[in-house]
Amino acid sequence: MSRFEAMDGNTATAEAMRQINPDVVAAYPITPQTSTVQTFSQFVADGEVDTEFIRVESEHSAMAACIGASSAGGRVMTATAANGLALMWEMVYIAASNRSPIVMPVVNRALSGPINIHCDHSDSMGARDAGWIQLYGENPQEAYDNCLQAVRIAEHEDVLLPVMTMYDGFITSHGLERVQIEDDEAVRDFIGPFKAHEPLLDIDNPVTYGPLDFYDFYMEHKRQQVEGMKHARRVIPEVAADFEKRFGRKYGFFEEHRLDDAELALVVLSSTAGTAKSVVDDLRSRGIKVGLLKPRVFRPFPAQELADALRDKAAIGVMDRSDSFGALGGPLFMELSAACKIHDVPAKIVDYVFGLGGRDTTPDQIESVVRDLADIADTGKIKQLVSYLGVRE
Amino acid sequence: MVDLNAGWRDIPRGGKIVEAGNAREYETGSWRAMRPVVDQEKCINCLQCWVFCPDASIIVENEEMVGFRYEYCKGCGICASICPVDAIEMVSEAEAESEAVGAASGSDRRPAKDE
Amino acid sequence: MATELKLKELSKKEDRLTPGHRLCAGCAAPIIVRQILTAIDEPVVLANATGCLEVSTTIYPYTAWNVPWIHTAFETAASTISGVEAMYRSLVRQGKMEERNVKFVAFGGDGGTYDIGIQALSGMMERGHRALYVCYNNEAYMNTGIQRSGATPLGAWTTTSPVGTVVPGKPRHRKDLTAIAAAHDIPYAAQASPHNWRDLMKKVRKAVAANGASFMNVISDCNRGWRHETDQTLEVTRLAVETCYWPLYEVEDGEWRLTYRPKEKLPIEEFLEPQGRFRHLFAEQNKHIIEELQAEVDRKWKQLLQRCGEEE
Amino acid sequence: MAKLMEIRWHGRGGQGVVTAGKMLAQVALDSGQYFQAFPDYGPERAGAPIRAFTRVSPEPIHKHCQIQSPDIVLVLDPTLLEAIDVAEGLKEDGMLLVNTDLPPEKVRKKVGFQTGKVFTVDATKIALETMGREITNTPMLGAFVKATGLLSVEDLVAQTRKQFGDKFGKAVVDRNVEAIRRAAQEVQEG
Repeated sequence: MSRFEAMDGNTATAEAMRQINPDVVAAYPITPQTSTVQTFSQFVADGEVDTEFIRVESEHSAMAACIGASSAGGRVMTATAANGLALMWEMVYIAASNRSPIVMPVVNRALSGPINIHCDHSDSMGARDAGWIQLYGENPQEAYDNCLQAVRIAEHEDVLLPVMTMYDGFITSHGLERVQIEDDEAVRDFIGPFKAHEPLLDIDNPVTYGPLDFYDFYMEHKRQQVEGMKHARRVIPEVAADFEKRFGRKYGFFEEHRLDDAELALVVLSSTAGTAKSVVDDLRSRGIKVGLLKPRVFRPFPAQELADALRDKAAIGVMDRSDSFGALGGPLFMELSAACKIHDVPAKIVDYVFGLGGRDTTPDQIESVVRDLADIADTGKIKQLVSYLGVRE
Repeated sequence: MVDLNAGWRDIPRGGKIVEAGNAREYETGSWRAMRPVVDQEKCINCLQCWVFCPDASIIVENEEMVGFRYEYCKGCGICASICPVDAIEMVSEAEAESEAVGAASGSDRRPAKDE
Repeated sequence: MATELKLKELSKKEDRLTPGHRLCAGCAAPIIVRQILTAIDEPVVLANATGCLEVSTTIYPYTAWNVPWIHTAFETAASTISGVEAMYRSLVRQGKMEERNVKFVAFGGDGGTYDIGIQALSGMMERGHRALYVCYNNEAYMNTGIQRSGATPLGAWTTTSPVGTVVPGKPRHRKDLTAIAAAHDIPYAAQASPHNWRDLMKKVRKAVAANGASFMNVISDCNRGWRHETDQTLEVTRLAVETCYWPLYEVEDGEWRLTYRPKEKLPIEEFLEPQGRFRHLFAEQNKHIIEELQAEVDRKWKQLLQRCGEEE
Repeated sequence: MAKLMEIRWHGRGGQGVVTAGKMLAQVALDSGQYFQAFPDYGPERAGAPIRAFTRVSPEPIHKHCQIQSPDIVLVLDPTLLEAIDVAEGLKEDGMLLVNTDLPPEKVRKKVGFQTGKVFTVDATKIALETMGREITNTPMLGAFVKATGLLSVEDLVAQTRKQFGDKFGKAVVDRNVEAIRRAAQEVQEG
């Protein structure tokens, strides 16, 4: 039987890790991920998992050890945030190109500097081209659910790519909410056993991992990674459907909230999407036809599906919790704009960079975005393509 | 055999090489300017050349040094320099080729030693 | 029964590093690797740092390795083998894999070991993974064209410590990584040289039998970077040992032991003279550097003798 | 409870502010409510004034922004009344509950909060007399549930037994329960 618990995102993630019971975890504590590692350490100390837990001396070594362990032939997890993700950067790419199905919760935190421990998405958004599948979650429940599904997605025979599951630092990682925790057996049944592919520890069939790969084969290997991502587009909904069948919670590439008949659309990731829902409800009660689209899967980017969901909107306001300095706007905005252009969505699109370094984003601010959208829909004119919400002038 | 024109669908994912030791298909003997030649009469089968060869190119059979793997030998000359009885000599490839001295080439298995 | 450390016996074993690798003619690295892998009778799984050995043995789609082998990055041989070894322990403990007394060995050059990989190595040793880390130490970044490293000795020419009109080669002494490893209180640390293969193989056997992490620092002549003929590889390393520039010793459970003592300690010039990287030191104005090198060798040798409880 | 209630806690690092928020969340969970409990993380260490937030609602809560205008403010440490504006943003018809030996009217005057309800309880004294230590979070929770009527004192008692039962001996749990009951009795409205 599933049970309801008061849990923060980190505890729910540690609970997912306990149930997944990886063969090896290699992790280094970093704010705001720390309590995940601490809680999991206690599970190890109490013999509640079979995991060999490598308390590495850095995130770089964490990911290197994860790649070694995954190649060796077992289920592997780690977790990190911000500067930790940055330190392991080199290995993040290698994990993907090595086709190591590692699952890594990333607690979104601003990447320095100046140093800051609070939430924004600059860490994981920077890693969007590393070859990892990326899932974003709104609250502790989604952090837990995404973590479980990530294992199935990563290890799928046709995918074999690492998955990072994001949730917002402090807001979700340390915010206690009601979380439905599934039964251990049911979770293990959902995940299934790990299947190794040409494992390094197969002594009788020696395999060479990570050779020097020059211009004569490198592109073929990259093309294979692309194929893995293509398969992920099929596998992610399949896994979500099975998850829903077993546990009753529905997941897709994205979540829509009163979007169907909306004329104005907000697009925003993670915890702020929750705040936006309450704003949408409030504005709907005042007769404003606004809806919300909350992306869950950022890699692979579901361009066609997103375009279809936004096709008939008059104006779209993207909210980016990270910037891409010198680019057209934030990463979500750029990718969504491209998707809309390529798939002939006529709507006007604008971007709002918000919440950097944990800056709180209030319902009033989101409401102001909707007012801008209404103005764009009325006039057909965009006054400001990229705006910075709540920044002092 | 390695297919150097394999497409992306035909090779293992992740850059793995699943044919262990297939570098044997890649012959480094062409790098050589000088080749080692062994004087069978002098050789005492101490196998120093075997343990010090960087290219695993000393052929040992039944505890005896029986020649060189010229397909791989890069001609570094270590075997000649460490041989305690000066049984190995380095000769230029050009010379070896032109003389085509089959008996002295050492590439064939040498005849059983007189006891 | 372990294979006797006799060449006739050892020569019957299959090559774990096959010919067809593309290391330079006369390179010491494959000699060291062959000796190490021949010494070990048990199954092995290897990790390799980026460097000459890695690059030249696994040029896709070819591999010269007849045993499981993994490379991830430059500074990650120790952390990668940590992960592999941990997975093995995990799977064996859970009954998912048969215990086969597998030995885990990581190879790194001095770049990947003394410098960029020292943190990962320190972590591996502190955590006590059952793995042997071998530094094949050619005293500079040879893979990328002879740049100085933390293992490059005083006065040596490299492309980033060139001999100029003002600065005559590397201005600082190398660091003592074997002692740094031993200071981690691991069960086994040693220095070895491939010219003394029996000593090296004995050490390998002790290292892989150790209950915890072990470390071996093996001097690895590079004729390209050290500037000498390709057939002088073992002679130069022999001189490194005979001059006490590279003493052969081991630290077993905290006990320091000299495993070879030269009958007559040769002057450092004997080691320097055959190598082009030290040629400038023999110019009149640089002779003081040779004296400094000698003084440092003497100081370290004296220190080592004391640690080993040997008389001077 | 009919709607979303937003609560702000004031205390000093080390006084159990975050634990109190979590306990309240747990009580809400057990009574079938939705909730959020989150601290306001800064670099502050023990002794510094800190804040924590709790939302409680019969419906799922989506909002994840900070609480700007709370319905209820709880002050665990009387000395904070001098240090910060505890009534900042408090809704006009909101409620202020302060751990102090002052009567409610004096607190009302001191913080300049005229419109809503003010409650006081000498949680420090209760804590010292029942538990022998100045741990004010459990008595404050007792006063809170009594003053608001949002949850029942007995639910809180049951939760305290459940949460503390594993970690501490029966004697410690009993003393905490006594602190809760006394605070529920002694809380004053004015």
